[in-house]
Order: sequence, then C-alpha cells, then structure tokens
Amino acid sequence: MAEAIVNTELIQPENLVYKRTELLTPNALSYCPGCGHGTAHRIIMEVIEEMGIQSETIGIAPVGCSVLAYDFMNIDMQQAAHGRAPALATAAKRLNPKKYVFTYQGDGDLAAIGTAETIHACNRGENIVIIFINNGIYGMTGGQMAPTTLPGMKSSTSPYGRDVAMMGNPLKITELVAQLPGTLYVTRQAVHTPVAVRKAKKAVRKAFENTKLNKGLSFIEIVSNCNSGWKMTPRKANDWMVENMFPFYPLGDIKVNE
Amino acid sequence: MAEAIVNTELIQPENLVYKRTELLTPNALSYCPGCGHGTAHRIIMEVIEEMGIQSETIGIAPVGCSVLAYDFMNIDMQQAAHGRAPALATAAKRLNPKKYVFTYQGDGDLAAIGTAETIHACNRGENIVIIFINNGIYGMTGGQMAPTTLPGMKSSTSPYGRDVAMMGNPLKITELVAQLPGTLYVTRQAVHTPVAVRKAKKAVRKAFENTKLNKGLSFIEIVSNCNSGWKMTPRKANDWMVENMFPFYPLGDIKVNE
Amino acid sequence: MAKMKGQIVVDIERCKGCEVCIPACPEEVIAMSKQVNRKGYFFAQPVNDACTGCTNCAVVCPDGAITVYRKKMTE
Amino acid sequence: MAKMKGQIVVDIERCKGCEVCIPACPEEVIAMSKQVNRKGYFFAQPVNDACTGCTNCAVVCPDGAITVYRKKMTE
Amino acid sequence: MKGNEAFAEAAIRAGADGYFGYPITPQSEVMEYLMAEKPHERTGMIVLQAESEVAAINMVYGGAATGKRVMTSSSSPGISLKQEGISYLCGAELPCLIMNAVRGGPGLGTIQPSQSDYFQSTKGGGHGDYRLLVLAPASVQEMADFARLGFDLAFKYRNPVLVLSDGAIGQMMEKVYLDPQRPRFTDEEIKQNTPWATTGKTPDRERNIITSLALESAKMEQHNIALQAKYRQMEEEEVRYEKIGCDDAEYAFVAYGTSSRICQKAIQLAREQGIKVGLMRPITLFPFPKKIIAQMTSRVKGILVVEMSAGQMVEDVRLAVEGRVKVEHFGRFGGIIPSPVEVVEALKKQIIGG
Amino acid sequence: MKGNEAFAEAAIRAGADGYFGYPITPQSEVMEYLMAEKPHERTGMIVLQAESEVAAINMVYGGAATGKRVMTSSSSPGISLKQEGISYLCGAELPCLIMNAVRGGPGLGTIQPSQSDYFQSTKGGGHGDYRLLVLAPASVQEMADFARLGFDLAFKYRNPVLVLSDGAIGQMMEKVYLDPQRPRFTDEEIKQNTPWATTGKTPDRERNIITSLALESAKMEQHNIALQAKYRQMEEEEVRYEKIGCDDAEYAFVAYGTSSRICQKAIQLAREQGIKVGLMRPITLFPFPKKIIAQMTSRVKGILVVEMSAGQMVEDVRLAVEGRVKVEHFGRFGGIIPSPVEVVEALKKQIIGG
Amino acid sequence: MTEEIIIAGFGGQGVLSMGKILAYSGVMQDKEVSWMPSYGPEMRGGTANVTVIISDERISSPILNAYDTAIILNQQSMDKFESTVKPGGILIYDPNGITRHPERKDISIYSIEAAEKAGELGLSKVFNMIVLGGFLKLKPIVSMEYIHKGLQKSLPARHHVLIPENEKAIEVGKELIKAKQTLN
Amino acid sequence: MTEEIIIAGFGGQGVLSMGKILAYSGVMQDKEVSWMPSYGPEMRGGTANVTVIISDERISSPILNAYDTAIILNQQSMDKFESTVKPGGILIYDPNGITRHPERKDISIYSIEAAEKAGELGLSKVFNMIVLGGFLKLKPIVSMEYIHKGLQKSLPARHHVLIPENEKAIEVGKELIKAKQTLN
Ligand SMILES: Cc1ncc(C[n+]2csc(CCOP(=O)(O)OP(=O)(O)O)c2C)c(N)n1
Ligand SMILES: Cc1ncc(C[n+]2csc(CCOP(=O)(O)OP(=O)(O)O)c2C)c(N)n1
Ligand code: SF4
Ligand code: SF4
Ligand code: SF4
Ligand code: SF4
Ligand code: SF4
Ligand code: SF4
Ligand SMILES: [Mg+2]
Ligand SMILES: [Mg+2]
Repeated sequence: MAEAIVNTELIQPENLVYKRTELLTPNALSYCPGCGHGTAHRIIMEVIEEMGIQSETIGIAPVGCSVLAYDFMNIDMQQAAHGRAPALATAAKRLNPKKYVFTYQGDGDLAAIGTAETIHACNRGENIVIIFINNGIYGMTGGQMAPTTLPGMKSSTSPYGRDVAMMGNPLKITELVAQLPGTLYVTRQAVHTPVAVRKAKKAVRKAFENTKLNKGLSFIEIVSNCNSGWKMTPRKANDWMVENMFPFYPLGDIKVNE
Repeated sequence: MAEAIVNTELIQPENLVYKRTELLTPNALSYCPGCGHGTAHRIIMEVIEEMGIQSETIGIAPVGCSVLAYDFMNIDMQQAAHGRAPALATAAKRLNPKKYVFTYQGDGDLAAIGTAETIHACNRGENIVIIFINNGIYGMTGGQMAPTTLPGMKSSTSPYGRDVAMMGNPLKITELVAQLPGTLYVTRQAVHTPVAVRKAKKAVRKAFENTKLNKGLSFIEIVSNCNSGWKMTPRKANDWMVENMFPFYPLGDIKVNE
Repeated sequence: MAKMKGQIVVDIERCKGCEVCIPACPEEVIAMSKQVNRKGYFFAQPVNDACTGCTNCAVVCPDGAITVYRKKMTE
Repeated sequence: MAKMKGQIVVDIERCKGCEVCIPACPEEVIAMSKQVNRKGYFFAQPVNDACTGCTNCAVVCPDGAITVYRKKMTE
Repeated sequence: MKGNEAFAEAAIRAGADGYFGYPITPQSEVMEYLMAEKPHERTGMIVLQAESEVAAINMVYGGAATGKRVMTSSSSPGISLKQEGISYLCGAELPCLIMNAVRGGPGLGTIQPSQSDYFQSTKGGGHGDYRLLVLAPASVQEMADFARLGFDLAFKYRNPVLVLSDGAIGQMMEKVYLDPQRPRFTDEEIKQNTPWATTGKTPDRERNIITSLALESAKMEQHNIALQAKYRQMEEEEVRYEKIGCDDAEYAFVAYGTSSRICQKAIQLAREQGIKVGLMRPITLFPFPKKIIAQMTSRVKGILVVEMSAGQMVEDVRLAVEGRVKVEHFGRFGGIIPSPVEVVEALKKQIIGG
Repeated sequence: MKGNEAFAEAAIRAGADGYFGYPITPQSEVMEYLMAEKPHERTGMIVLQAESEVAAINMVYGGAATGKRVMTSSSSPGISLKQEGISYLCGAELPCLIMNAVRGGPGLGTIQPSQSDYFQSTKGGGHGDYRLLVLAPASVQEMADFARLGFDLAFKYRNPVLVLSDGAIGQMMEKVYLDPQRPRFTDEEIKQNTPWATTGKTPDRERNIITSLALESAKMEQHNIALQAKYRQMEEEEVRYEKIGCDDAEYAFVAYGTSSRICQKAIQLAREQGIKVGLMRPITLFPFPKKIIAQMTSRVKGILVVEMSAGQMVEDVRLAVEGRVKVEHFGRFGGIIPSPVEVVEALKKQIIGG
Repeated sequence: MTEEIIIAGFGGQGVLSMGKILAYSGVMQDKEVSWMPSYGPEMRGGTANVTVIISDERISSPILNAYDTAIILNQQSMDKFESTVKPGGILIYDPNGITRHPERKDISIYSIEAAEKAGELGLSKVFNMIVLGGFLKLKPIVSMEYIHKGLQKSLPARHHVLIPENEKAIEVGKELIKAKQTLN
Repeated sequence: MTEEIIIAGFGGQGVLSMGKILAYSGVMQDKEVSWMPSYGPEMRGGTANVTVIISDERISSPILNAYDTAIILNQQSMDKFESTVKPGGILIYDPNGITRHPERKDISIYSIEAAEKAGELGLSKVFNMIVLGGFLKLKPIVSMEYIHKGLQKSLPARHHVLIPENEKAIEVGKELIKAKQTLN
C-alpha cells in the first residue's frame, strides 16, 4: 500500500463533480462502517435537494438503526414508534396535502410489528413514499431474526439458522403490497454498487415525482447489508448479499402503474 | 298462507335424515334472523361431530357478533381480544400439537386490527384452521365500514357510501394470504343456499383433515350477509350479496396445495 | 318407481322467521305462519305435502330450526 | 482525443474504513491507509493517478466521505 | 344531542383538523357523527377510520407533529392498546385530544359504563413518568365544552388531554349550548403558535424534530425534569372542580363524571333526611384538586368517595386527606351505576354510622 | 450469568412450557438465551419469536388458556403495547409470567435502567379494576428465583405475575444458584390442576370457556367482586419484603430493585457517618407491604423513598404512613441510577435536615 | 316542575325514540331534559329502556331509582319497573303481551291497547307515538306545538313527511288510554 | 476482602470481557462477585465501562461512586474516572491514546503499554488480557488457577484453544506494568 497520491491541481471548484449533499447534516452517521443505511440516506437527500423540496418534505423514521435519521437528514422529521411510521405518514400527508411525506423503515419495523400499518396505508393508497431497508435482520437491537431473515440464516434468535418449520418463511412483503390496488409503484433496489445506487436513486426520484403528481403510493425496498448483524466485514457482507439475498429478493420493478 | 300441513306418519326416528347437531348447545343463537353466522357455526360443528374430534378441538372466537360462539359451540373455547385469534391459536396449537385448533373471525377482526396476526400466522404456516366470516361490515358494533366493505357501500361510518379515494379499497385479504408459502389451502365459500352450504362444509372438512394430517394452515373465507348492518331483510341481503359481494369476492378455491 | 316422501318439523321457538328456507325449497313447501312465536317472530311451516325430504331447507336454516324426515315410498 | 482526469478527496475523519469504495473503482485507484484516523479507522486514499473522476467510489460510500473532481484533458 | 355527538360537533366547531379512530362501543357515535357531518366539506377537517386503535393513536401522533388540532376517541380496551402511543405523545410533547368512553373491565368486560380506568388515565397506563391532563365531564354540555377546552389546554402545555367520559354520559341526551365555529389554524398560525412543528424546514430556521428519544441518560433526565416542571405548572394553574352544597356540609361526597350526577341526587335525598352532605366534584382528575380536598377536612367529618370502580380515585383523596378524617369508598362496578338511594345508604353506613 | 439469562434458565428449569416474545433492549437476552439453549430439545418447551408484543401477549393468553406454563418478557414500550392483553389475562383469570426490564421513558426514551413503570405495573396500566402480582427482584439470584416463584403464584391465583426488573439487574452478573430441573406439567396434571383449561371437551365434563366477557352488568360485577376477593387474599398471604438494618434505625429508606441495592451501600456510608438508617425493601409491589410500613412509623422519624422515577411508589408509602411521619421521595430518572453518596445526601437534606 | 319517566319494552318497539321525541320536545319548550338509555350489549332483541327527565331546573342524576311515570310495553319490564313508580305516580302499559297485570294499589294505573290499535289502523310504524299520546293525555307537560318541533328535530329530514302520521297517532293515543285505577 | 473495580475504555477494547473473566474467576474461587456494565445505547463504538466487585461478603450496590481500582483505556474514561478512585487506591492506564495523564497525588498510578506490546507480539486479540495481567500483578485477588477456570467458563467452547494465548498475555502484562507513582 503506497502513500496517498494527490494531484492538487485538479482540486478546483470548477472541476467538482461530486460532493456530499448539503441536505445531510455534518453529523457523522451513527451506522457501522459499510452499512447501506448511509447510502440510502444520501440518495434520498440528493433527490430532495435536486427537486428543491426540502421545505416541503416531512420525513418519518421509526425505531431501528435509523432511529437517528433526524440527526443526519436536514429536513423536518418525526420519530415514530416501532412499526407505526405509515400511520404517522397517513395523518401527516392528509393534514398537509401539499407536503411530501416519506417513511424510512427497517424490515423488522415494516414487516413484523408494523405489518398492519404497512398493508393498510398501502391499501388506502396514501400519496406517500415508503422506503424499506431490508437487511434481513434486526440491526439495532443486536441482530435478532427478522421477518425477512433467509432460511437457514443465523441470527441471535435463530442461532442455529432460521428453521422455516418452526419460525416460518421469510415474508416477501414487497410482493404482497404490490398486489394491493392502492400501490402505484413498487420496486426492489440495492445500494451496494455504483450501478445499483444510481438505479435506486432513480427509483427514489420517481417515487417523489409520484407524490408531486398526486399519483399515489410508492414503495421502494432497498435490500441492504447489516454487516454487524451478519457478523461479516462490509465487503464480505455485500458479496453474501448478492449471493444469498438477491436470489430470494430479486431486484427490479415489481409494479409500475401510471 | 295456509295452515301447517304435517304428515305425522313420517315423523319416525328411522326416517330422520337431518337434525341439528348435538355439538351445538341448546342455547338460542344470538344472531339476527337470517344471519349466516348461524349456518357457519353449524357446519363447523357438524364436521367436528362427523370427525369425532370434539374432545380434541379448541375453538377461538374473538370479538364480533360471534363473540358468544362459546355459548353455542359445545367445545372448549377461548374468547380472544379483537384481532388476535391467530396469535392465541398459534400458541394453543404449538403447546398442544395433537389438538385441532381453529379460529372463527369476522372481517373487521381478521382484516383490520388483526392484519398482522393473520398474515404472520399464515406465513408461519401454523397447523390450524382459520374460518373468516366476511360480511363486509362491522356487525357487532353497529354496522361500521369494514376493510372488506364494497366501494360505494353504505355503512354507519361511510354513510354516503365507501369513497375509495378517501377510505381506501376493499382488502382482499384472502388472496393475499394465498400468496404466502405458509398457507396450504385457501378457499372462499358462502352459506346462503343449500349448494353453497354443502360446498362450504366440504371445505371445512378438508381444512380439519389438513390439520389431522399435519399438513398446515387452511384458510376458509365465508362470504356472508349482515342483514342488520346492511339494513335489508335476510332474503334481500342474500340477493344483494350474490349480486354485489360475489363479483368482488368470487367463490371457489384460491389455493389447494397437497 | 321409488318416490321420496319427506316431512319437515320446524322448531317454532327456535325459528326467527328469516325466510331463508323458503327459496331453498325446490318444492315450495314452506311458508310463514300468521301467528308469532314467544319471541315475536313469524315462523316457518310446511304448507303442503310436496316435501321430498331433500334437507335443503334445513341446511340453510341459520338457526338449525328444521328437522327433516324422509321415507322411500314405493308406488 | 479528450481524456478525463479525476481526483478524489477522502474526508479522512468521515471515512470508516469499510472498503466498499475499493471494488467500486474501475481504475483500482483506492487503497487503505496504514494509519488510523481519530476514531481508530484505517481510511481510504487514492494511491495512483489513474482516476477518471467517474464518481463510482463516491456514490457507494455510505458515509459520503469522498469528493470527486474531474477535468477534461486534451492530449 | 347525545354526549358523544356533542363532543364530535364541538370538536368540529373548535377547529379540529383531524379525527382518527376505530369503532368500539360505546363511543362509535363520535366517528359516525363526524362522517355524517362531512366535516371535510364543512371546515376541511379530515376524518379517517383507521385499521386499529394502535394505528389511530399513531396517526394522531403524525398529525399533531405537524401542529394540527387532532383527536381520537375509543373505549377501555382500545385505550389500553393506545398506551404506547400515549406515552410517545407525552414524551414527544405533542398536543392532542383523546376521549375514553370508559366501559366495565377488565378484559372485554361489558359495554356498560364504568369508571375503572381512573388509574390508567391519571397515573399513566403507559410506561415512564408522564401525565395526561384529564378532564372528567359530568354532562352533555361538558362533553361539548371539554372538546374545545381540551384542545386549548393541549396546545397550552404541548401535552395530550384526555376526556374521561363513560358510556352513560356518551349515550345520554341533554340540552346543550354549542359554541360557534372557530376557524381551523391557518398555516401561518401554525408556524407562529407551534414553531416546533414539522411543517417543512424553511431556510429561516433549523430543522424541526419530533422525538421522545434521548440516547444519553443525562439528556433524558433533563427532558424528564422539564416534563415534571410542566406537570407542576398544571397543578398550579389548571385544577378545576365544582362544589355543591358544601357550605354547611358535615359530610362530603367526592365523585366525578356520572357518579357525581348520582351524588347530586343523593344529596337531595340525604338532605330530605336531615343529613348535611355536600359534593366535591373534581373536574380535572389530573391535576387533582388535592389542596381543596385537604382544606375540606377542617370542616367535614368524613368523606365518601363514590366511584364506579373498586376504588381508585379514593387513593388520591386519601393522599390529600392524610388520615385527618375518615375516607371511605363506595363503588358499584362492572357496568353498574349506583343508584342515589344506595349512595345515601352507603354514606350512613360507612361514614356516619361507621 | 446475567440477570436476564438467569431468568431464562430458571424458567426452563421451572418447567415452563412456552415463551413468546419480541426483541427489545435491554431484555433481548432472554429470548436469545432460550433459543441458544434449544429448550425444545431439553424439555420440550416452545420458544417463539412473535411478530410483535401484541401478538406475544396474546400467544401467552392462548397458551395459558390450555393450562400451560407460559411466559413473555419485554421492556417498557413493549409492555405498554401489551396492556390490553394483560387486562384480558386478568379478566379471564389466566396464570402466566411476564417480565418487564424497565427502561427510561416516556416514549422511546432511553434503554438505560429505570423504575418509572411502577404505576403501570401495580395500579393497572390496562383498563378495568385488576391487579397483577408484582415481584421486584434486586439481584441476579432473585431473577432466577422469581421465575419459578412467579409461575407458582400465577397458578395459585390464576393471575398473571409480573417480574418488574430493569436493565441494570438484567445486564448484571452475579453468582447464582439455580434450582434443578422441574418437569413440565403432564396432560394429566393439567387436567387435575387446571380443570378450567381448554384442553378439549371430554364427555366427563362440561365445555370449558376462557373469556373475560360478561354481557350483563350484574354478572360482570359479580366477576369483579370475585377478582377483588382474590386480590385481598394476595394482600393477606403474599406480602414479601426484606428489612435491612431496621432494628435500631431512626430513619428508613424504602426502595425496591436496583435502588434498594444502592440504598444498601448508602446505609453503610450513612452509618459510617453515624446516621442510623435502615432499609425496607418491598419484594412484592402488589401486594404492597403497607402494614409493615405503617408499623415502622412507630419507630422511625422519617422515610426516604428512593426510586429511579419521578416519584411513584412514594404514593403507596404515603398511603401506608397516612401523614404520621415525614415521607419524601428521592429519585434520579431517565435512565440514571442514583449513586449511594447522593442517596445519603438526600437523606440528610430531605429527611434529617428538612 | 320535574317529571321523571321510565319507558321500557322490547328493542324493536321504538322505546328509545319515543323518549327521544319527548326529550326533544322538552328542549324546544325550553325545559331542562335528560334522556338516558340503558343500552344493552346486544344490538337487536332484548329489552330496552330509557329514563327521560323533563324539568324546569337543572337535572341532577339522569339515572334514578324511582319514577313519576312508568310506561311499560312488555312483561319483563313490568316485572322490573312496577315497583319503581313513586307512590302516587302513574303506570301506563299496553296489555298486549302482558301476562301479569300490575298490582300496586298506591299508584294510578292506565292501560293503552296501542299494539292492537296500531295493527287495526295500519299505524304499526308509529305504535310508539300512540303510547306517547296516551302519556301526554295524562301529563301534558309539553304542548303539541313543541311536540311538532321535537318531531322535526328528532326525525331525519327524509322522514319529515311522516310527521302528520306521527301526530295522528298521538291523537289516537290520547283517545285510547283508559284508567284501570286512579288515585284521587 | 472487597475489591471494587471500574474498567473503562472504547467499546472494541474488550473491556466488558476483561471484567467478565475477572468476575467468573472470582466465582470459581467461591467469592461473591458483581459485574455491572454501563451499556450504551449504541451497539458499536462509544465508550464502555464495567464495574466489577469481588468480595468475601454479600455485595450491596453493584453501582458505585468510588473504586479501589480504576483500569482506564482511553482519554474519555480518564476524564470521567480519575476522580472516582478512592484515596489510596490504584489507577492503571494504557498511555496509548491518552493525551492528559493522571494527576492525582493521593493514589497509586501505574501505566501499562499493552496496546503497543500487543501489536509487537501479535497478541492484539488478547490486548485486554495483558491489561488484566497488570492488574493481577498488583492485586492478586484471584489466583491463576481460578483465572484458568474463569476463562474456561467465560469463553465459548470453540475458543478454548485460545486459553493458553490468553494466559500468556496475562503473564506479559504482569511483566509490563510500571509504577508511575506509588503511595506507601
Ligand atoms: C414496541 C417496541 N418493540 C421493540 C422495540 C425494539 N426495537 C427497536 S428497533 C427494532 C427492530 C430493528 O430492526 P429493523 O426494523 O429491521 O431495523 P434495522 O435496525 O435492521 O435497520 C426493535 C425490535 C421497540 N423500540 N419498540
Ligand atoms: C380493541 C378493540 N377495539 C374495538 C372493539 C370493538 N369491536 C368489537 S367487534 C368489532 C368488529 C366486528 O366486526 P367483524 O369482525 O367484521 O365481526 P362481525 O360482527 O361483523 O361478525 C369491533 C370493532 C373491541 N372489542 N376491542
Ligand atoms: S447494526 Fe447493521 S443495520 Fe445497524 S448500522 Fe450496523 S450494519 Fe447497519
Ligand atoms: S349484526 Fe349482522 S353479523 Fe351480526 S348477527 Fe346481525 S346480521 Fe349477523
Ligand atoms: S326438505 Fe326439501 S322439499 Fe322438504 S321442505 Fe325442506 S327443502 Fe322443501
Ligand atoms: S330458515 Fe330457519 S329460522 Fe329462518 S324462517 Fe326458515 S326455519 Fe325459520
Ligand atoms: S472517481 Fe472513479 S476512478 Fe476515480 S477513484 Fe473514484 S471510482 Fe476510481
Ligand atoms: S466507502 Fe467511504 S467510508 Fe468506506 S472506506 Fe471508502 S471512503 Fe471510507
Ligand atoms: Mg433490519
Ligand atoms: Mg363483519
């Protein structure tokens, strides 16, 4: 490993092509190194910045590793009880019909305790955006099994691997909500490679545009890693995700209505 | 209308071809005249009688018009909190793996407040039977809108008809649970005509046989009337149901695994 | 040819007069009484002898108020 | 032919040494430092001048630690 | 007008922005009335039937967080389900109006009126050191009045206000005077009155955050100290009560809501028998009028606390009285309303004779 | 062994049939420990991670209704969600074991230890007149002991038993003696011990019904009267407490759980300074040792109630003392544990000097 | 003036709405009123009763042990409420469906064969108004003018066409009521 | 004998497990012990500390204001805990990463360059055992025999192969510790 090589000549304002959006606060993210939460945060904030809707946006993050999202996203934010973000969003949006309202939820949050709120907000077709970070585990509380934990996958509450006969099947809630007439746009994305990030960002943009055009509910699953919960290095976690999570949770659009 | 005409000669034990099952208690049903709950109760009890499993069966009925099911079904029964019957059933069955456990739930119960419990019991594939009486309304509490209330249908909380834009779409939860790998047998039945009753009873029988063979979860929706909630005579209610409910909730098997 | 003769017995106090049994009967055997029972309901009753004992009425009766008898009649 | 010359700047204190940027770089520009930052993490740094300023590394960095500069060079 | 309907109508007129509820007897009329009134057309108010009580209380949270006047109502089992949400609302200091039409518990119980949710309401049914401001209406008029007062107090303190009603008051019809329509908050007013609300971060201010989380204990303790100070302020400024026939009283009933109405009749009956008894009716259950009750002990010889419960408010009365005079509890429960005659008998037996 | 693990292991050994829970800090170790132990293989015990706390408590209901020894555990917000279920369990008179590892509230609060769920636990966080039997462990040993005792009392009274722990006791490791494995109930024993259980209606008995519903108020009142009689019996038979250094004490601390441990050290410190102070530690919070505390007032000059809350148990102490001696509250909250030195200072300032 | 009334019968007999019309009429005449149903847990069937108080003064308890007037429309209600009429008070009942007639000697007892008459005249829907008419004959505490207003207020607008029929029924009831025993 | 110890440092430094091994060893030697972590809200990073009490008597409070020994592994912990050592007590610290050295005069202060040594010897994984060794040199409250048992108890079976490495690290630590200031 050599020393850093820097061509200082290039570092000029006019050459700047990428920098961290101002819509992220300067606070250091509380996530583990390599955790996809950070990237997901960033693309959402970039979209809000690009659309110029900071002053029109209300974000809602429930409990989970991203409970502190309000420390990082430089917008007005509500911290929700575990699983209930779609209920908050429903009211916030209906009472403030001109605002953009989005939720940012983990898989434990959205697909376990929050199942009813998720299904019913989707079924009502609230004009909101739901961002769903599926890392197959309860990250925040120390790596317990989530509804989306893969068969055979180890977690602190499935220490010998998820036994489907005892613990049930992983729940593909995204496919479920795509069945509901209330959802307009349902897609599954990832943020582990540059290509994936750019696609995911496009999806987020489309979702917020849907809100703008009053079209209805957009649901974006982001399959992500939880390297701490999975007990892997971040790079290994991403590889494992590609090999194991993606076959079960295939990326791509699931429903695109107009 | 003439007087009753009775051929007393025929009334002999050896000629008996149909009588109310002993597995219904002698108590008068608390349901409104013509309410499908009574028929649904009867066919379940007939199946339990025919299978000879009275002493092996635990029934669970939550709140709803059928909260008093335990007054009518002559089996051991648990009264559940609103929406939670599948949770009770999960534990009752797992702790008593040789018993037959079934829930008997209304549409408000199963598809609104109980959404999470329904989805997750189905997803875990508990070896139980779920009987779901869909009458498109909250009967017990006085005819409020249910998740399954049809578009445009009037109820005490949708007095001008269900406005889908405001109140969301009716939820076809039966189709949803059929998507889950945990469900084995999912069917939609009715009890308004002799043919329908006989079919529904076969479905119930099949469901309990599935439990017996340890095959997994059976989910039987029975589309039924709530003549009081719909504010119609029982016969009109049945006609209305055929005309309006069945097109939206088509009868028949939705999923039949082996 | 063997013909089925049937007879229904309505448990008058159990009947709630819902009339659901009436359209279920292929032989138009059932009609409602003019009197009410102790709970104030008009009740179902067989009004002719066309009954074949098919049990249709009984299986649709929500209150299980109908008992059915049937006998094979040889003509 | 116009060639793109790029340069990344890593915010050393923001970097958590996750190494996710390394496989993202098509030009193998990035490697980890031998020193640690104030939080104890090894940090990413550009180790050659092959950068084209494609921004790949920056878009995958969870901590937004990378700024990218790019200039069209005419040969 | 029924009590429940008066509450609903008064809420519209108080400028409510949103109602989120789930049906349960004996208060479903609130949502039914609202739906029939099309408040969306009348004032722009949103009325939504939620998928559950849990969703409803969290909708209230989401709406209140944007500075709106939002409300919900339910009855005992549904209110129990809302306890986490209520604790969150208190923790995040969000104003809102909650009505509980108490029915007989525990469990599914009965739909008949009861007062057995006093502890839950006043001491905190949810987790943590929080208090609701609890108003106990005793008439249809108060059902209406407390909808408006409730909203105003909620915003004054950034705290949920609970209207602790019951099936009897909710189902009862009495003459009622309704205040004229008050306009809903404008966006401008919301920015002004509730600068903390999440209305979208504009360049002129920092982002607003609604949360009840404090990772560090020291911060959490500071937050709790601030909350406690607020509750002390309520105790200073918001105690409400009514005294009836207390001037010459040798004995006193303490009762709220439906029981207090029964006690009023009991006073008439008792006085016909020459027993000088008065009534102290707490209107705010938290803050509890403990000072007033403490003062009463210098005059009355004994206090009968009449509640439709196994004895809950009696503890607060005893805490106020500190053993100086006899305090006894008389209650019927499980949905039974005591009759005026019974109450007089209890007074004679438990206090005068006892 | 950590307190939470000791609780889990002791539950297995007490013959538990089922655990139903949902992760929440600081008690997720209970389920994690159980899952790692494969109790299904060890004893046949079922351990299931539910989809939510609401599902978990209702699983407990469904399991308890079949006469099994079932349990759940959670922490404050999760326990709030269980309030409806807890009220149902009490109403239907089902035995079960619930553990709350209390953390600082209200709302999401903090995961640090707290004692601010005392009211919720002892007065009823859910609706209706019910009581939990509440055991407050102060050591890892008691975490283990109360798992077994809790089950036994639950079955004795057909009532849920709550073990009111906190993050400190749950995370702490101490030496612990574990009882040997007790077999799970056999089907025969269940028929014998819990003839009310829904185990399938056999010809030799009427059907069994588990319900908390009574449509008629008169029946509901009878049911409530029976429940109250049961709670009175608990007050007669189950009061548990520990007194430390009270024989010669001029002052007393009253404290439970973690605070009581702090007070023990504070006693040492105070006595080094010549202050004769003792500790009264309620072990059962309901039934509360009110008689014992009432008796103490004949000897001590003042009582300092030390709680990690803004003052909750202090009300029960005051109700017992009825103004005879000074009772003050000292608390740290929001997740902060008071230090022994602080407690001694508070005693000097609020009681001795005050 | 304070009049404390209990009206009791089957769920379907219009007991609650009879009370409601009386109460609304009282309000129209600027009186204090209280209408307090004992609502049953079951939606349909079963008995229903309502306490109506009309007074010139503020009303204390909406729930009472004893009534000035009891209007009784089935046997169960007779069993429950006969004894609650204040000495000197009034009991009105429809003998249809009554198997045990009232026995008290210290009250005035009136019968009104409203069910029968309603059937005869095709007024089944306003059976309860016939009974109300009987009561108003004895206790004209609200005038017909205010009853009209009360009907307007308590009936939904689409039923206002039925007001004349209701009023007619009241008149019928006034004719129909018969003293069984009066105290003077 | 009662020894009240605080061990404090970064989350990743093995602070909690050092305490745990000490506590388990105490149990093995039939002492009363208490191990009380101050667990942070964040899963990773941040500071961690644990109070370990080893005693011949029943332990009162597992949470203390003052300690016989403080083992300090980062600057934040130094700032927080230097003042909590009882007069006459001991403070042990690893100077690596410490910018402000301890200043108290009424306690004994020892330094142990464990991080550096661990790097040198390739013992980074058992850095915390080196520190523990230093402590045990000064306060041999548990014997090596019981430390061995404690390691067996607190390490999962699959890590038992590492016990010799752990023990070696302890020995290294015993050598490494250096008095900065002692009170006699
Ligand atoms: C009512 C309630 N139950 C449980 C918890 C504990 N809890 C906090 S976050 C969480 C799940 C986190 O998992 P997930 O939603 O997948 O988010 P992640 O951390 O993986 O991003 C749980 C169980 C809580 N805070 N509140
Ligand atoms: C927690 C809770 N919320 C609400 C209720 C009131 N409630 C009882 S049954 C019911 C719904 C009944 O509708 P459904 O499940 O469709 O059954 P049906 O009566 O139509 O057969 C409701 C809302 C309750 N008992 N508990
Ligand atoms: S625990 Fe998992 S989800 Fe949470 S921050 Fe760490 S890697 Fe991300
Ligand atoms: S209300 Fe409806 S569902 Fe209930 S018993 Fe009557 S008809 Fe049946
Ligand atoms: S048995 Fe058949 S034929 Fe006879 S009455 Fe019934 S339906 Fe008619
Ligand atoms: S279906 Fe049954 S209840 Fe209905 S009218 Fe016929 S016999 Fe009577
Ligand atoms: S900008 Fe592109 S080429 Fe340059 S370092 Fe980043 S990934 Fe490599
Ligand atoms: S991706 Fe970002 S945080 Fe990770 S090593 Fe690269 S620069 Fe550092
Ligand atoms: Mg997750
Ligand atoms: Mg229904």
